[in-house]
Amino acid sequence: MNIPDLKVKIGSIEMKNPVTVASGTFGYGPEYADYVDLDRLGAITVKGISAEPHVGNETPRTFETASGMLNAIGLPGPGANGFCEKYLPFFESYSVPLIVNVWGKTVEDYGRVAEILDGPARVNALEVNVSCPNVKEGGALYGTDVDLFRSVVDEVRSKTEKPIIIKLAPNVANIKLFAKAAEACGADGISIMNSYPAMGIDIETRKPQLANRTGGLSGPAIKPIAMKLVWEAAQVVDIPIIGMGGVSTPEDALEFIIAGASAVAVGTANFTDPSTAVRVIDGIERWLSAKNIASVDDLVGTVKT
Amino acid sequence: MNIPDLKVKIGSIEMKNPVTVASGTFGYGPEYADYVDLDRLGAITVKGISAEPHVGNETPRTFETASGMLNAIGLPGPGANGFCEKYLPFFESYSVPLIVNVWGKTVEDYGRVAEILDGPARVNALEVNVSCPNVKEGGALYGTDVDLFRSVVDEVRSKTEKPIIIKLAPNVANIKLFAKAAEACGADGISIMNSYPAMGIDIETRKPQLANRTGGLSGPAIKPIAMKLVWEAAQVVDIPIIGMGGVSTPEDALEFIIAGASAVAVGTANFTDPSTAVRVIDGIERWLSAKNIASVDDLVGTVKT
Amino acid sequence: MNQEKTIVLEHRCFQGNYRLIKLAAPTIGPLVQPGQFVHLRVPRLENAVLRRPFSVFKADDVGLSILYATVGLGTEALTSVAVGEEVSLLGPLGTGFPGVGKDKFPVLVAGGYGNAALYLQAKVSPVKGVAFFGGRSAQDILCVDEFEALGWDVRVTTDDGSLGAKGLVTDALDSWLEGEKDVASASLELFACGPNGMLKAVGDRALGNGFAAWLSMDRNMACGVGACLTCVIKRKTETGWEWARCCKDGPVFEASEILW
Amino acid sequence: MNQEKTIVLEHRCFQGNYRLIKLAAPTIGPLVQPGQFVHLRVPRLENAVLRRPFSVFKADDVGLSILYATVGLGTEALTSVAVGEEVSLLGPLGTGFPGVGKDKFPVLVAGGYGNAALYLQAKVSPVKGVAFFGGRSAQDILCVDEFEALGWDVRVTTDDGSLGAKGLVTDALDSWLEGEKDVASASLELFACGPNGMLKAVGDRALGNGFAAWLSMDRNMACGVGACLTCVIKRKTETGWEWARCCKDGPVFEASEILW
Ligand SMILES: Cc1cc2nc3c(=O)[nH]c(=O)nc-3n(C[C@H](O)[C@H](O)[C@H](O)COP(=O)(O)OP(=O)(O)OC[C@H]3O[C@@H](n4cnc5c(N)ncnc54)[C@H](O)[C@@H]3O)c2cc1C
Ligand SMILES: Cc1cc2nc3c(=O)[nH]c(=O)nc-3n(C[C@H](O)[C@H](O)[C@H](O)COP(=O)(O)OP(=O)(O)OC[C@H]3O[C@@H](n4cnc5c(N)ncnc54)[C@H](O)[C@@H]3O)c2cc1C
Ligand SMILES: Cc1cc2nc3c(=O)[nH]c(=O)nc-3n(C[C@H](O)[C@H](O)[C@H](O)COP(=O)(O)O)c2cc1C
Ligand SMILES: Cc1cc2nc3c(=O)[nH]c(=O)nc-3n(C[C@H](O)[C@H](O)[C@H](O)COP(=O)(O)O)c2cc1C
Ligand code: FES
Ligand code: FES
Repeated sequence: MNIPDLKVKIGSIEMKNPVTVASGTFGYGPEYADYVDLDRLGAITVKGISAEPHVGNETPRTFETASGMLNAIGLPGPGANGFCEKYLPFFESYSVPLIVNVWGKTVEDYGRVAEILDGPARVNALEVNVSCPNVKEGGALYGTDVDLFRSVVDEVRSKTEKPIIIKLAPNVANIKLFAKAAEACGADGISIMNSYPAMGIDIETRKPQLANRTGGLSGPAIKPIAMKLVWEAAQVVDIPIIGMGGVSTPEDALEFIIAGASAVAVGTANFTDPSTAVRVIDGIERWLSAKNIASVDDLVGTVKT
Repeated sequence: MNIPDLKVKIGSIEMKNPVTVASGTFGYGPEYADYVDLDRLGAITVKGISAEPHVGNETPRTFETASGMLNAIGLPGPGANGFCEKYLPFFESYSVPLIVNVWGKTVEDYGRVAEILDGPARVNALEVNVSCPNVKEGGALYGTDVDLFRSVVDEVRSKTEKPIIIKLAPNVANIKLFAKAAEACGADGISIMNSYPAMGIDIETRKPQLANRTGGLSGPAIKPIAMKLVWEAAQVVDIPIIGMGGVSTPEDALEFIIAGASAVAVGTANFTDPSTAVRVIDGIERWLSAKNIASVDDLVGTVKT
Repeated sequence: MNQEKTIVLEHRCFQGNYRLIKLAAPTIGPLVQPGQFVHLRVPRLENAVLRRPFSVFKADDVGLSILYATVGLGTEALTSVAVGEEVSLLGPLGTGFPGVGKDKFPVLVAGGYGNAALYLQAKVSPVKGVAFFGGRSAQDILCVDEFEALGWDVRVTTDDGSLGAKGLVTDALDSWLEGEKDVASASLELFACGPNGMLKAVGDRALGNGFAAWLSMDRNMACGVGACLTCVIKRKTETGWEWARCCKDGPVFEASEILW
Repeated sequence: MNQEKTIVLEHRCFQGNYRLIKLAAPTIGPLVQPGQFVHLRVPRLENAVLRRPFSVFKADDVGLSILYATVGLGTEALTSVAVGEEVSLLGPLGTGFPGVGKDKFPVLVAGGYGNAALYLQAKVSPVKGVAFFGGRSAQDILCVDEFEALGWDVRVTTDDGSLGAKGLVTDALDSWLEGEKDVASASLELFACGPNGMLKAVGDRALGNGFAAWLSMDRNMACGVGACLTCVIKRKTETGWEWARCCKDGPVFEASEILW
């Protein structure tokens, strides 16, 4: 039995295995530290951070659905400087790569948060969440309008030397367009997918289940959607893809890798079972070993179509 | 306890209750007749029919996923004339309105199938499936390109006097655009949603789970996505909407109606339990009655946002 | 065809990875013809939208029983169903085996749970012929006693030789056919159920020797009633082929009909 | 905080719609502080991605027990869990009740399963004071005997008068407060758990009378450990308010902290 090589690279980040956690499902780092040896993870991706502190949505903020959940947390957070002060010291005692998820309401916002986070050495990469409405342009989404999308990626690219990973919005007719645009604008990687715009209504009160009315669907329910998007994007870009959407078993992770992802993120499944990410890592290693596959890289994108 | 009025109108069709079945999940009519009293349904919607007979995809054609399934049946069928010969006589002994789902590979195809089905009186309405690749324009989808979309709706409208219901594709950034276009082109109703483009891969063989590689995700998993699309479309059109995507209980149906649908279709849940549609009808009636709501119409679009 | 809420009367390990579940099904039970199946909703498996198809092993006026192997999500969840619980069935479904032809000598060929699909056919057959049972190892060979009790001459083969002859079930069939050369092939009639590879091999023997072979095919199913066109199989026509539905037009097809 | 695979030791109807489940939890049990909760994964509920939070009713070195009402998908599925089955817990979670202050006279106010959240607090309290239990009807009033056995003076109110006085629990509290006017309010300390409306009403009494009220708040939760920001509550700050996490900073908050 060989010991497979689990290492993957996203830009300049070396992940010792292909498993990170999905932004917003793992807090800012310390929250799960009692349950998970953080240094076992390939990387930690923290909750979305903007340049300024942000208050987020009213409650209820989440709602459970069939094999999934809706969330409309609304990106509350301490802002980029607040994050660095409050949470970076915590990470000094860990060696795990730190990916900070960032967002903004304007193109300049995206630039500012990238600029602030370009400073601290402990921040290893930025993941850029483009599923936000653009307040200046009347709410069009950065993630579904390819021109706005490019302007965000360009801006972030110009403000940081660190690897940037663009997290694509799933609700587009043609994901390839956005994947290629991200690569062309100098992104080091792509994350697919964010939660899918969705809604639930309480029939007794006739009110939406979320204070924000609509939210994002995540969990096993969306895995087949994410799989197709990863597969399509992998056909048109050379930069690595982080696949996510319903990963809860090693088999789910392997499926994303075979579809074309270089790494995966565990999101909603952290809530079901905080040890999911570690279980996924161990399972990938065992499976590769049993199949005598030398490395994760050898599996990436090997789907036979 | 009042006896609520369950009747709804879609164009000139009078449905005696707001529940139909989703195209492709209920065959051509006879298949479920042993399990369901067809005349209990508000309408029957049959499998997609094109102008000419069509062979469909290789197998495997379906695959089960978390709270859902993938399908890529590939629209096999006897063609419009074949359908009329083989199946219309069966419907003579039933009074239930018959909605025929139609599709084509070219704009002219759509016109031809509409023209053929404009003839027989027993065909009460056409539901136009626009989630098909346009072979002439290199595979762009009629359902995700608003210009192609308009050309299909215009063509079908010009070829039939019967009510036409346009079945929107879900994988678009802005469903309102398509809903409004359908209404502007003279559609009598809108169906939301078709199954969502998705994929599964067998990690052992590394082959897609479907012979067609990708397919459509349906079932309870997608209900929250469908709910948001119905809610959004209902804000911009006055024509009735048939909501579908994961309906398996009366509560699901009521949720769609509150979101803005005038009727619903039961799809994947027919496979789980062939009596679902009848259970949904009975449940809607009981619920309206218990709440003293006089009619389904009084509930449509009453979500409090 | 009916939809019936049945009650679990008995549920136990049968052998190896196989379990037997017996259901009170007074509506469906009496209607079952050999080779038909039921479409079962696994209780409490809330994340599964599809039923699971199983051949009817035995049936009578009280109900029916199923012999199943645990292979995945649904069959594993099924193992936790307790006596007294309710299980929804659709059935009996599909077109099963025809009666054994007049003056024909019946031969059964089964792999794994294929025995379950053949038991009723073996029972009603007016002539009891030879039955070839194959499997990976001893624990995949089911119900030998029961077929013998019906009067069948059972020949067992296993891949690992742990029971009966070592080899493939078709090897045993071949040498038997060789020995029976004097018997006119035309007087034989085969009934088979098992993995696709085995069915194809059996079909090839039939075509090569000019006798009929009725094959019970296994295809993934969604609706089970002919509505969804999931389970289709290529059936030869005069001009080429057409799709036939395994759940409705089958699961039993005559070997010469099938375009492999 | 731990994640532990526990084993069901006991599971039975407790009263009315309430059930008691006792779990062998040697790691979590000994750590539980009054007012803390556990986050439970309902076995076999495969279509649910979220755990369910429950207050710890009783706890010791062997394990802990939970008293729960069946109200939806998860709690209904929980009822089918059998003795001997495995149940995954995260816990003990959250910031529970503080110890009863020196020289304070403790008053408990509970609605429905609120009694479960208060039992451990009642037990460790050095002074046994008055406990007000409210509910819709007799069967919603839990564990009166057990609190009395600990030495508490239990006063019951029900909406329908089927047990104790008819009316709201806060009515009973009000008239008691009225009678105790001579007792300096400042010497009282309230501990409450129940529906939000009740908690707010109790909090108002505390603010109005100048004593502290520790309220165990109920919010929908996803992670249960402070990571997802689902369960937030508005907590007053000098300049306005901030979000506090019910699962981590709570579930117990002092009434004057909360911005309703
Ligand atoms: C007509 C017919 C008769 C059958 N009779 C028996 C029998 O008597 N005993 C027995 O043990 N099995 C029988 N099978 C196979 C049985 O249906 C599958 O083993 C079972 O559906 C597997 O379900 P699962 O959830 O455990 O597996 P999973 O692989 O988790 O199932 C996922 C999906 O694939 C489908 N599927 C998986 N394997 C098969 C298969 N081999 N055939 C059809 N669908 C499959 C399931 O129905 C489900 O939709 C029969 C199949 C057919 C078509
Ligand atoms: C700190 C805390 C302690 C609790 N202690 C107890 C207890 O001791 N006994 C008891 O019976 N109940 C208790 N509850 C409430 C209990 O968590 C809910 O009744 C339970 O989650 C309902 O789950 P369900 O699947 O049956 O309901 P559903 O309504 O089907 O649940 C759907 C979703 O909503 C959530 N949810 C629904 N109702 C509540 C609620 N009232 N509070 C929080 N989340 C909810 C569920 O967790 C789930 O995510 C407590 C809640 C909290 C927050
Ligand atoms: C509660 C919650 C909060 C989330 N917050 C963020 C966020 O701040 N930024 C972001 O880019 N994605 C966020 N997401 C999306 C996830 O990172 C992930 O893309 C999505 O949930 C799909 O993965 P999953 O199915 O494994 O959860 C959030 C998801 C959830 C469930
Ligand atoms: C097996 C299968 C076949 C389908 N065939 C068609 C079709 O022919 N035409 C069409 O417009 N939609 C077709 N659909 C989509 C359904 O009509 C429906 O829009 C979708 O499944 C969502 O509803 P559900 O979640 O209730 O199944 C098919 C769906 C399934 C599962
Ligand atoms: S399974 Fe639906 S047609 Fe056979
Ligand atoms: S439930 Fe996740 S922060 Fe409280």
